[in-house]
This record gives sequence, C-alpha cells and structure tokens, in this order.
Amino acid sequence: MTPVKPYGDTLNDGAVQLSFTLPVAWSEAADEAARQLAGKMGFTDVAVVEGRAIASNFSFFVVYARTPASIDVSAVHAPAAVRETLSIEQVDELIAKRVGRALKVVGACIGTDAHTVGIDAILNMKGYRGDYGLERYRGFEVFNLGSQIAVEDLVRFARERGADAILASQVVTQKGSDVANFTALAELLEAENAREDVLLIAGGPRMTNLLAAELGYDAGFGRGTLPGEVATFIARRAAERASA
Amino acid sequence: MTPVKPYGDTLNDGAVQLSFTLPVAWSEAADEAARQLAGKMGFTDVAVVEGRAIASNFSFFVVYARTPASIDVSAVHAPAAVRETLSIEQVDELIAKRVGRALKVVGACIGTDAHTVGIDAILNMKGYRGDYGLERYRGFEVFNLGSQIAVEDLVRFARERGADAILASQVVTQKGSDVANFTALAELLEAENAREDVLLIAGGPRMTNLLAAELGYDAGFGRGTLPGEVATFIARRAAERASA
Amino acid sequence: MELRIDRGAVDRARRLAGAIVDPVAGFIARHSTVSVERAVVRLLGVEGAGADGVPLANRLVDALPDRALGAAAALGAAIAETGRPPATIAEAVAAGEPLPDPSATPLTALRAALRPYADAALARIGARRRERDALLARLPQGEPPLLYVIVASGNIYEDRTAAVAAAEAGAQIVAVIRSTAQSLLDYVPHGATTEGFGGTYATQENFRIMRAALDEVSERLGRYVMLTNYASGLCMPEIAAMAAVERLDMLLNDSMYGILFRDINMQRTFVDQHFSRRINARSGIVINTGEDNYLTTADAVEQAPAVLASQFVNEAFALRAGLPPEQIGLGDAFEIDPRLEDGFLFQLAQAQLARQIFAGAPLKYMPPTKHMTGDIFKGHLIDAMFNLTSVMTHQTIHLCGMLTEAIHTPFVGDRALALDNARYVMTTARNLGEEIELKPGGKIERRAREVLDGAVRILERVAERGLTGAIEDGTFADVKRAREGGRGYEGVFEKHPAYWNPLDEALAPAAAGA
Amino acid sequence: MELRIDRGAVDRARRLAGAIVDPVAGFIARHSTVSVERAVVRLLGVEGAGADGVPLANRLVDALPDRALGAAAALGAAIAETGRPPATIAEAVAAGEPLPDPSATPLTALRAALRPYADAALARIGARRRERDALLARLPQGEPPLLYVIVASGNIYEDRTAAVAAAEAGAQIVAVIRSTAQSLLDYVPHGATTEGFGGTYATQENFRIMRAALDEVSERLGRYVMLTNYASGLCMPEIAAMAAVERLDMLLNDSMYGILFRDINMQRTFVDQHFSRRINARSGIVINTGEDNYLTTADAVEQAPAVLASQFVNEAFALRAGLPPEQIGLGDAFEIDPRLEDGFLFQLAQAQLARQIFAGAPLKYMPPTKHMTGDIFKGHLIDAMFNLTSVMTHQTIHLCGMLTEAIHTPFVGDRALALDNARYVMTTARNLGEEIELKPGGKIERRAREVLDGAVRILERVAERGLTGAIEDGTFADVKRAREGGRGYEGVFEKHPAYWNPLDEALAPAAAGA
Ligand code: B12
Ligand code: B12
Ligand SMILES: Cc1ncc(COP(=O)(O)O)c(C=O)c1O
Ligand SMILES: Cc1ncc(COP(=O)(O)O)c(C=O)c1O
Repeated sequence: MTPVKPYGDTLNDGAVQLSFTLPVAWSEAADEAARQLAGKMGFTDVAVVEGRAIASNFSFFVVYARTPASIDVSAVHAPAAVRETLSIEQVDELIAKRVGRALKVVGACIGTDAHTVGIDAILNMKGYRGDYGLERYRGFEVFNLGSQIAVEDLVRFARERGADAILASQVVTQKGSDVANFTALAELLEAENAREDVLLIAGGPRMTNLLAAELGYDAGFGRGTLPGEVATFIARRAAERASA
Repeated sequence: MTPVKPYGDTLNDGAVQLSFTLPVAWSEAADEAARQLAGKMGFTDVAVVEGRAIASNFSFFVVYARTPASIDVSAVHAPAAVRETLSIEQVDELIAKRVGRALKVVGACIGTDAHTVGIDAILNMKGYRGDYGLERYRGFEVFNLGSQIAVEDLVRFARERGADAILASQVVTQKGSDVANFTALAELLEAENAREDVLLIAGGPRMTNLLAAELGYDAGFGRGTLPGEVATFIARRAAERASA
Repeated sequence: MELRIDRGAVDRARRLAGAIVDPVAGFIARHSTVSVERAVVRLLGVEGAGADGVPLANRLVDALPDRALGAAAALGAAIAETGRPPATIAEAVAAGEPLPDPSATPLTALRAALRPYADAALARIGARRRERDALLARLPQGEPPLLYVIVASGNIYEDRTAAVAAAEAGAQIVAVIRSTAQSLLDYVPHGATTEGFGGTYATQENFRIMRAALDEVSERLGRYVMLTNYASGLCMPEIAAMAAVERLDMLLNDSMYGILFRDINMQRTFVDQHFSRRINARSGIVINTGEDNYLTTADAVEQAPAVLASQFVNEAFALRAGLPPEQIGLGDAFEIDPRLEDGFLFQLAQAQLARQIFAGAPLKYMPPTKHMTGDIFKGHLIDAMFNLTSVMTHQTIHLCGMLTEAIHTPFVGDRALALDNARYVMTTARNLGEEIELKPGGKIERRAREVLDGAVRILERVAERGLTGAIEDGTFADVKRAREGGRGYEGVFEKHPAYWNPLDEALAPAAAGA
Repeated sequence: MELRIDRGAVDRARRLAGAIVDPVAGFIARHSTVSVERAVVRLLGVEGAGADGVPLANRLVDALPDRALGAAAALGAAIAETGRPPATIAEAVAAGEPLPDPSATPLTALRAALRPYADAALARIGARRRERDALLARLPQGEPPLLYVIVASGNIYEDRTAAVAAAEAGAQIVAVIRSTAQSLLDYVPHGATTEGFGGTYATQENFRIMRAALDEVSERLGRYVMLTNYASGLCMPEIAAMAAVERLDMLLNDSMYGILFRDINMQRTFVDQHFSRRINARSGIVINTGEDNYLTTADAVEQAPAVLASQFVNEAFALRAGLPPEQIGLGDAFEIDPRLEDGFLFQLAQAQLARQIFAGAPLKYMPPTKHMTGDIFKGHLIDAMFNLTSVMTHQTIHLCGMLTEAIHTPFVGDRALALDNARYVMTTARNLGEEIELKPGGKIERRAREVLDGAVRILERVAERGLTGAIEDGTFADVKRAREGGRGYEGVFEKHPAYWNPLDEALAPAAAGA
C-alpha cells in the first residue's frame, strides 16, 4: 500500500482541523500569529476560521490547514494483544487441557489511582458491555485487590499466592503518573527476580499493546477492552508456557 | 514580548487539539498510524484519544499533542485597515471638509459568486449588527451592482461613473476561486491604467488586510466587518489623496 | 405535542393559495418553453451531445421549423418520413440536416409514427418507479426523520466515494449539490464531470454513476439509500425527465425559487415548474421546495410568515400539476439567531405549525447555515438543537447540518460527525414530542398563531394583486422581478392551436391517475 | 413543567430519613475526633506548621494529655497558666514543651482564659459572612443555573490564572479540585502548593490566593464569583473552619461519601460531618453533596432511587447540624447512557423530581462524565443535553461539563467552550420549562414515580436495619463498610463527662439562631 494523507474531500488533500489557545489578548495580529504558528507547525493553506478572546489574556483559535505529512499504514506494526477472541468455554477448555489447573490472576489499580471501574470491568463476574468478566471463568481464580494499591503490596500479594498473571490498571495519566507506576511495578518484579514467573499485563484508557511492550509488559489493553480478549491472551500464553 | 506556545493548562505546554480522517479501514494499526502521522507533523506527546471507523474505508481520529512551535506575537505585524472607527457624522464631515463632494462607491460580488449578504451588509442603508451601511452616509454615493458581476463589467461601470472606490466581495473560496477573481480584478485595472484612480477594497469571510495587500489592494476586510470601519477607511484615504 | 391552531385560518390560506395559482394555470396551458420541448425530446430517446458538447436535445429544439407546434410534431413528421428513431434524427440534425415542416405530414401519420416512442418513454418511467417501490419494499429505508446529507466536491468520482461513505455512516438520502449557478445554464451539461465550484454538475451520466453506487451500497446495507438532485433553474423539465429515467428519488423543485433567487423569467418558471412536476408526479419523485432561501438573506423571525405563505403557494402549484401530498416535500429551515432568548421556542412553534398544517407532506427541514461560524464547536451545538426540533416535531426529510457550514463544503469526516449528532439527539430524545404538551396560550402557541396570521395576510395581499403583480412589487424576499424580465424569457412561446405534446397529455393530472 | 408527585411518599421518605439519622445523633453527641479538635484549635488561632511541615494543630492535638477532655480545655489551662495566646502555645508544644493537665486548672479559670479566643473566632466567622453578604448585594452574581467550573492543574498559581480566565469567560463559581485522594490525609497540608495529581491541595494559603484573585476579578466584572473546595475525607471540620475564615462560598461536604468511596471509618465520618456542617451553617457556606459518585461506578438508571435516598439522608443530617435548606446543595448527575432511547426523558424526570421534592435547596447538578469518550464532538453534544435539562428543570448550581472529560483535567480553552455551550443552550431554551407540560401518566411521570417509590423502599430497608447496619450490609453503592473498619477510626474517641468545646456549644443549632 502507498502512503496516505489525511482526507478532507479529495484523496491526499491533507486536510486537518486544529484548535488551540494562545496566552495573548485577542487582536487581528493574534489571528495572524495563529496563522503563522500553524505555518511553523509545518501546515500549508492555513485558514484561521475562528479567532476570539476567551479571556482578557487568552485567545482561542480554530484552524483548518493541509499537512504535507503522509504515512504508509500497511507499514505500521501495532499487533493487538489478541487477534480473535475465544469463547469462555474455549478458554476454560484450553486452560484445563494445557495447564490442568485454574490460573491465579491478581488485579489492582496501582499507585494512588482509585479508578477501579476499568479493572473491575475486566475481572468482575458482571464484565463489560455484555461480555462476562474473568471471575465467570472456571479457568481463573481471581484476586481483585481494588484501588490505590502500592506496587510493593501488589507484588508481595502476587508472590504469596503464586500468581500466574498480574493485571495492573492506570486511568489517571496526568504528568505521566501512569507510566511511572507501571515502570515501578515492572522494575520491582525484576529486582525480586520474579518477572519471569508471571504474565505482566497493563491496562487503561491510554494503554496500547505497543506501549506495554516498551514498558516491559507482556501485553497492554486500552479503550473499550473486553474481558474475553484478556482471558484469551492469558490462556494462550499460559498454555504455551505449560507446554514449553 | 517573548515567544509563546499554545496553552493547555500550563504556560508553554504547547497543547493542541487535532482531528482528521484517514482513507483506511479502522484497526489498532490505524490508531498507531495516526499517532505516528502526528509525530511526522512535528508534534510530541501524541495521544490518539479517539479513533474509529466512520465508513468501511475511512477512519476518524481526535488527537491531543504538544507542539514545539512558538511565536512572538509582538513581532507579528497585521495592522487592521482601521484602528478606531469614526462616527457617521465624523466621516461625513471629513469628506465634506477635505473632499468637498460625495465619494462614488461601487460594490459587487464578483465572478460567479452570488453571496450578496456580506457586501449588502456593508453598503445597504440597513447595515450590519446595528451599524448603518454606506448608503446611510451623506458622504457616499453608493452603486451596489449585486451578485455574479464579471470583473470586466465592474471595471467598465466604475470607470464610466468615475468611481472613487471599488468594493469587491468573494465568499466562495473553494479551490482558490476568491484569490483568482480578486487578482483578475486588480490586473484588469492595472492593464487599463485605472488602478491609481480608485481605492480598491476586498472583502469576504477569509479576507484579511494582510492578504489584500499581497493581492495589490488598498485594504481588506474579513469576518464580522462593520460598515463604519469601511466608511472610515475610505474617508481617511480619500481625504489624504485630496490634500496630496 | 399539538398546537391548537385556527383551522379556519388554515382553510382560508389554502383557498387563497388556490386563488393565487389558478389564474396562472391558464397562462401555463397556453404556453410552452424550449426546456419543456427539450424534455419531451429527451424522453423520446434523444440523449447525447454533439462533438462540441452541445446536447442533441438543444440542437434539435433550436432547429425546429416552428417551435409553436411543439417538438413532438416535428419529430413525428421526421420519423414518418425517414423511419429513423428520434436519436438518429437528432444526430442528423446536429450534423446539419434540416427537420421537415410538420404541417407537410398528415396529423394522424406523424402522431402514429411518434406514438411508440411516447409509449416507450412512459413505460420506462413506470418501470423505474416500480423498481423503486420494489427496492423500498425489500430494503426498507428506516424511520423518519430521514437523514439527508449533501456531497459537493465538484468531482463526481469523489462525490461517489463520499456518498458511499455517508451511506455507511448512516445517511438515508444523499444529495449531489450542483455546481455554482447551474441554474443559469439553458442546457444540461453532458457526461461525467470532474470540475465544479461549490458543487458538481447535474448531468445524466453523473446521475447514473451515483445511482449505481448507491444501489450497490443499498444492497450491502440492506436499506435503500435515496438520491437527490436539482430540477431547478432554466432546465427544470429536462432534469425531471433525466431523473425519472435514472431513478432519482427526490428533486429540489420550487415554483418560485428561480424567479426570486436566480432572476429567471417568471413566465418561463411557471411553465417549466408545471411540466417538471407532471413528470415528477408520474415518476414518484418527491420534490423539495426551497423556502429555506427566504431565510438566508433576511431575518428568520420576520420571514417566518413568508415561508409559510410560500409553502401554501408551492403546495397549490404542486397539487395542480398532479403531485399527491406524499410527494410534496415543503421546505423550512432552522435559521433563527442562536443568541435570541427563547429562539428555540420559536423554532419549535414554526416547525410544529408546518407539521400540523401539511399533515400529509414529507416536510423537508433545512439546518442552520446563516448563523454558523468558524466556531465548529458552537456550530455543532446549534445543529444539535436543530436535530432536537426535528425529532420533536416529526419532520420527514432531515438535512443534516454540518459543523463546518461556515468553512467549506462538507468533508467526509464532517458528514460522519453530523450523522452522529442527529443519531444521538434523535435517540436520546426520541419520544420527547409525544411526552410533552405545549402550554395553552403560551409563548409557543402565540408564536404559531402570529406566523399563521402573518401568512394569511401575505396571501391576501398576493391574491388581491395577482401573483405576477405581487412578484413585480417585491412581495416575496424583497426582490422585484418584471413579467418579461430575467433570464430565459426568450425561451417561452405561445402554443399554436395545432401544438401537440403527447407526453404532456399523458401526464395531465386527469390522465395521471391512469 | 410540573410533575404530579405523590406527596405522601415524599413525606414518608422524609420521616424515614429522620428516623435513620436520629439514632446516630446520640452517638455523635457523645463523641469527638482528632479533626474536630484540630478544627477547634485552628479556629482559636493556631494556623501554621512546624519546620517539618506538620501542622501545629496536629502537633497540639497529638500532644493532648487527655484528648477526651477536648483541646479547648487543655488550651484554656495553658493560657491561664502562661498567659500566652494559643498560637504561641502551639509553637511551644511543637518545640517539645508539654501541655499542662487541664484538670489541674479550675474549670472557671480555664474557660475564662479561653473565652476571648473563642469569641474572636466566632466574630471572625461572622465578619466574613457579612462581608460575603455585602459583596453579593453590591456585585450580584446573576441568575441560576449558576455556571460552575473546576480548575485542577495541581499548581495553585496556574489554577489562579485559569480561575480568573474562567470568570472572565462567564463562570459564576470556581471550584479547585483537590489533589488525588487528599481525603485520605489525616492532616491539612500547609502553604501554597505547586504539585498535585489530578488536582491541587486544599490548604489555607491556597484558599487565600484564590479568594484574593476572585475578589479582584469580581470587582472588575461587577459580579461576585464564588469559590468552592472540599470539606471531605479525614479533615472535614478543619477544612470547614479554614473555609469559614477565608470566605469560601461552597464546600463539597457529604455525610457518607468518605465512608463509601474513600473507606473512611463511619463513626469518624458521622462525627466529623456534623461538626463541619455546624461550622458551615454559621459561615453561610453552601454545601454540595456527592450523590454523583453513586453513578460513576454503577448504572445511572438503576441507581436513580439510591441517589434520591441519599439526598434525603444528606438533607436530614444537614438540617440536624443547623444548615437551612438554602445552604443544602444536594447533588445529582446526568449519567445515563447516551445510547439509551429516551434516556433524555429519564434525565428530565429525575432532575425535575429532585427540583420539586427539595424546593428550597440550591440543587447541584453534575455533568456527564462516565459516558464521555475521546470523541470531543460527541461529548460536547451530551453536555448540551445536560445543559438543556438543567435550564428546563431549574437546577441551581450547574457544574459545566467539559468536552475533554475523558481526556484531561480541563484546559483553559475547554472551559471557555463549556461556558459557551451552557450559555447558548440556556439562552435559546431559557423558558422552555415554563412553556411545556408533561403528559399526565406519560413516560416521564411514570419514571419519576418509579424513582420515588424505589427511594422509599431503600429508606424503609435502612430505617429498619439502622444506618450503620445498612452500610455494613452494603446497602449503599454496593460497598460494605465495617463499623470499626476503615481509615481514621483511631481518631474517634468518647468524650469525658468534663469534655468542653465552647465552639461546638456556640454553633449548636439552638444557639446558631442567635
Ligand atoms: C468514574 C471516574 C471517577 C470515579 C472513579 C470511581 C471508581 N471507583 O472507579 C471517581 C469519582 C472516584 C473519580 C475520582 C477522580 N478522578 Co476520575 N474519572 C472517572 C471517569 C468519569 C470515568 C472513568 C471510568 O470509569 N471509565 C469507564 C471504564 C470502563 O473505562 P476505562 O477505565 O478506560 O477501562 C477500560 C479500559 O481502559 C480497559 N482497562 C482499564 N484498566 C485495565 C486494566 C487491565 C489489566 C486491562 C487488561 C484493561 C484495563 O478495560 C476497561 C474496559 O474496557 C473519568 C473520565 C472518563 N470519562 O474517562 C474520570 C477521570 C479518569 N478522572 C480524573 C481525575 C483527575 C480524578 C480525580 C483525581 C479528580 C480529583 N482530584 O478528585 C479523582 C481521584 C481519584 C483517584 N484517586 O484516582 C481524570 C484523569 C485525568 C488524567 N488523564 O489524568 C479523568 C479523565 C476526568 C478528567 N477529565 O479530569 N473519577
Ligand atoms: C447565505 C448563503 C448562501 C445564499 C446566498 C444568498 C445571498 N444572496 O447572499 C444561497 C442559498 C443563495 C447560497 C448559495 C450557494 N452557496 Co452559500 N452560503 C451561505 C451562508 C450560509 C451564509 C453566507 C452569509 O450570508 N454570511 C453572512 C455575511 C454577513 O457574512 P460574510 O459574507 O462573511 O460578510 C461579512 C464579511 O465577510 C465582510 N464582507 C463580505 N464581503 C465584503 C466585501 C467588502 C468590500 C467588504 C469591505 C467587506 C465584506 O463584511 C460582511 C459583514 O461583516 C454560507 C455559510 C456560512 N455560514 O458562512 C454559505 C457558503 C458561503 N455557501 C457555499 C456554497 C458552496 C454555495 C453554493 C455554491 C452551493 C451550491 N452549489 O448551490 C451556492 C451558489 C451560490 C453562488 N453562485 O455563489 C459555501 C462556500 C464554500 C467555500 N468556502 O467556498 C458556504 C461556506 C457553505 C458551505 N459550507 O458549503 N449560499
Ligand atoms: C430550489 C433550489 N434550487 C436550486 C438551488 C441551488 O442551486 P443553483 O445554485 O443551481 O440555483 C437551491 C439552493 O438552495 C434551491 O433551494
Ligand atoms: C463529596 C466529595 N468529596 C470529595 C471528592 C473527591 O475528592 P477526594 O479525591 O479528595 O476524595 C468528591 C468527588 O467527587 C466528592 O463528591
């Protein structure tokens, strides 16, 4: 496939919409500054379609412009952690056959993060959008530690129970707190030479499987993840390990 | 003043919002492609906060990111055509005193453009947003030729009447039709050595005083122009010429 | 949610509208126009264009020895003489061959010669209509408000891509906006076009390309996606004819738009709109009238009565051309200044009023445009309130507003956001209209009464002065148009006693029933 | 727009709420907590923190020889002994000096010694309140729904910039969101802070910085802009005390939030919320309760009755602490799934129900958050429907939803767009609520009845089981909390018969009238 540009109404017209605020009082010059700034960002055919004062010292702009940038999507590699999802029965059967026992899964919202809805959606019986959570599977024994769990406590707990998988959630991403906490968890496991013993899985609205890999995790799940996808991933990996 | 960057919630954080469509089927890879594409545009801390299929072969993205670009607004020169606007009385008096006769103003929506609301707002008695139009001034004799006027006809008419000012409007800007028509008008006047005889004024939602200058016009007026601003500009310039 | 409205005033308005258009009927009956004749010629099978791009239909009609007798007569004579089909005859004419003088051929002979082609034309229209009915039965299009979007890239192939994407995103109707002022062309361009300003030329080939693409996606989605274009300007009858055979589903088709907003001669328009509507009636095409245009240049609150008055006039003209109510898509628009306190209440009043007065009509509701600005975020909200009004008042044809209305003709992404907007609002507030009642004597009802009374007053003035006179006086949209002024007047002519138009006869309201 | 609601059911619900909270009153009367004592100490003039950053109030209370007697007694004794003011005494204690055993000093003497400081405290609170009244009279804040926005950069100086910009953009109330889980700190941080996650620490200095900035802009704009923070978590009374003297106008202050959503011990919370509310009553601060939290974790349609039940309980607790209805800002939120057909009708039903049941209360309406996604365009529309509900049902305190809710704490531009959104919708549909009526027995009324009946059933269950027991059983928000479990339990203690708290006495509902 050949590189593509953003598409407005004509192939490769490169049309992009932007909006931003500048910390300056509004004036005709501010509009022009916004236009030149978009130019400095590398855009062409810049049209500042809206520019107005939103406060005595702030101006808001809406801009339409064209970008010269293009990308060959076929050359982008971002494999989702799971291609096709298995049914509950298939997962349970796979675990039963290949592992022969229920897998211990420990989940938590780490650091000071108290956003448990996401991890609960994955773990709780109830599940998410009609897809049952891991508690519903015979193949998993689930420990949901809940919110604001220090990574030390999570690791200790996981080791005591001999967890097969650790599921960490981070929803607050301000100032990179998510990355910091995820990293702390991975490093602690390394430090205790416990990294190899578990499947380490990260999740949260900003997470991608790619980012998780960079952080040294086995998988990452983002926006709109369904429990079944996570279950499938854990079962497959555990099965591989068992037969390894 | 020092250069400023877009402002999200912290000075110079460079926060910008973008949205665009890519002509590809949606997939995790498409999200990643959008992220990389924003990177190629020169943005950092790219977050693809929304990515979804809007059709079988189109994906829509909302992105937040930071730009390294900055601009010194105080160094941007974009003088509006008019600083402070004069009242009707002041304009009429200025013309009476300095020119001694009513100024002939010819307006038209040129080319195939039929968007007369804008030029009418400037010329008609009624005016715009409570500000009376040029017909209301004793100092102007207004000829509003209306919509879809070929530049040849406009120039012929203006010359026959010995117009002091030509007001051209372009609202349709698709495929640069506005710039093309404005240029044609300016060139025709040059060709007929009539450029010096008139004040040439351009207007329309995308017009700026700066762009008008580039196109060889004496002034340009854009979004939300009030008739009084235009009247003030014409009167001042005519007065200067008269006394020159 | 029902308004208590003065039925007496409504009946009076309808009677006045009738009184206004009936006098024009006589004039229409006595006259024809070059585009009526070109439409006839096209229906009889003359389609292409000459090497110079001039449509054969124009060549043929321009070559008529005596247009007052009608093109059918001349063609009939030529067929009788040469045995050649109309298409071939047209090519010959384009090549310079003269047409025979019909009066040379016995009436019975030339009529008999033409009859099979006229029958074929009617059969073709009927077949296309049945085809649509079958598709709609098999691929139901879904509930109203029907989501209608426009494509306007100027390039029919980009338009096709955009139309298919829009259909996949939920559009139920796709309209191809015409290139700037095609209204003013006294011919219909030929072939597939890739250049246009602010829209794409309406050509028969472009119709085919879009219809085929939409039929394909309709099958894929399991719902019939409708196609709309413009039978407006100087070629109303021809476009109606082309639309009939290419199975378009809707046409913008107004009895006065051309006169008021395109300075097209009023006599030309009256005759053209009538014949074009006879064709639409037969082809089952729903017309969309252009009342929204009254609001783009003047204040929407002031103009509301004018819009309603125009709806009555459009309805009267349409009924007399044989269009049943369910094919009369009367227009209205959401154009009140968003800064006006309680402006939304006024919009509700006006939309509900039209809904109750024209109960059987598939109302066409147009989105906010004039007050849309570069602030796309604000614009998206104004569109949401428009969507809410539409679902609350049960509008039928819902033209989705674009958040970029003030900026550019829609991008593919803009259309998707517009459809999301409509879907969200119309789902979360689906039955709001059923679950509330309007306070009797409240702001909304009082506004509705005000608009209706205002419309009656306008219609009274027009009835008294006569329609042509009223237009000369600038009663509509503050524009004055002279009876013999405006574009296309030279194309209007009085019929000769021997004038013959087999299609007009076949499509006459009386016959239409058959 | 009025719902016909079963007044009997409403009265029954109120009686049940009373029956639920009254038994707790006895417990509250018999107990105090470390944060109640710290609040007393702060009001008596102990403000700063030691070099180690530990607040002097904590140092002092931790150093009490016998906390069961109350901090006032010990301070009184120390003053009587040393003649030094409370602030100096606290510094000495922080430096290691022990506090005298109050029982060594005659009651009359220590009380007399403390009295001037207690009176000064009350005088200060009264003065700040009169100051607010005067400002509101001179700089009217404008009509409800009052537009409320949050700032949450983590840096008080950025917050100040944002708050001033928001005020200029039309905000009538600005809330500084607290840094993640400040609720869990058993002390109030000291000084101006520039670091925080998801919010900015609530400190007395931060309160001052914001109040000064907002007072300045209020004068400039000619309308008083209110300031909000959180008296929530482990330091409810102290923050109420600080807010009283820094003239904050509103405080998030819920009788059960800490227990349910922050696992704070229930006894601690019951005692703390009561004293904090006595202070709020006196300082004229409007509380905002946190019912919105019930909807963030569970389905909004199911939880509606729980929200209403909680509103009744919060009201009952508040009234008993001396808060008049006009200071009880009961919370609710617009959290129904946007994909639900007629979800908007349900929102209307619930909002109008609360409006009619708590007629005298300045209802706090919270925006959609849970169903907001990265699609900011869609999100902006959901916020618009929320704005519409608010203006139709006359909510009082309107927390403006942000189109970027799912993405980041608000940017300065987001706030401006949110305010534009509210202003547009609330202007164009200003009187819609007055101009419509709800269909009797229709979807909306039926839904309202369902919610009210559900709330009564919950309250019956709770009344029967007792509040503490009900919480232990997980009746609220599906969380079970043990009577002696949770954070801060160690800070609760039974009062000694000789326990003395002059401020509590002065603020007692009976006295409050004075
Ligand atoms: C609900 C909510 C709350 C609730 C949380 C209740 C609870 N028990 O979870 C309450 C009210 C307590 C709350 C509080 C706060 N919140 Co909050 N909250 C939200 C909100 C509205 C929804 C989050 C949510 O539940 N989404 C629904 C779930 C299902 O989606 P999800 O989390 O993405 O999870 C899915 C995937 O990500 C994935 N996933 C997630 N985790 C994991 C883990 C694994 C292992 C896997 C495999 C998958 C996975 O699977 C899930 C299902 O698909 C968001 C805004 C928004 N609309 O997103 C703000 C938001 C997340 N909160 C925010 C903030 C700042 C706070 C506070 C810090 C505010 C304050 N100062 O008080 C507090 C502090 C809480 C704390 N200590 O962390 C910000 C975060 C900003 C940022 N980007 O950093 C947001 C974005 C709002 C905003 N714009 O300010 N919040
Ligand atoms: C009203 C309108 C129409 C009306 C015009 C009626 C009339 N007599 O003017 C009708 C319905 C006829 C119409 C038709 C079309 N329109 Co139109 N129309 C608009 C609309 C909704 C509003 C324009 C308007 O009146 N603005 C209000 C006035 C007061 O603002 P203004 O024009 O900017 O003028 C102000 C300033 O610019 C300045 N100014 C303007 N001119 C001048 C001149 C001088 C000398 C000075 C000093 C100042 C000045 O002063 C004015 C007062 O402040 C816009 C969308 C929008 N919201 O902007 C689309 C829009 C302009 N139309 C558009 C299109 C494509 C068309 C059509 C081509 C569509 C079609 N294929 O049929 C046709 C063809 C018309 C033609 N031949 O040009 C596009 C243009 C796209 C583009 N960027 O190129 C727009 C943006 C809509 C869209 N998104 O598709 N349109
Ligand atoms: C009835 C009708 N015809 C035609 C048009 C526009 O097409 P044109 O520019 O070709 O007149 C419109 C646009 O609003 C319309 O309402
Ligand atoms: C009553 C109440 N207190 C406190 C908070 C949040 O603050 P914290 O995270 O410090 O508990 C909320 C948030 O919704 C609340 O409703």
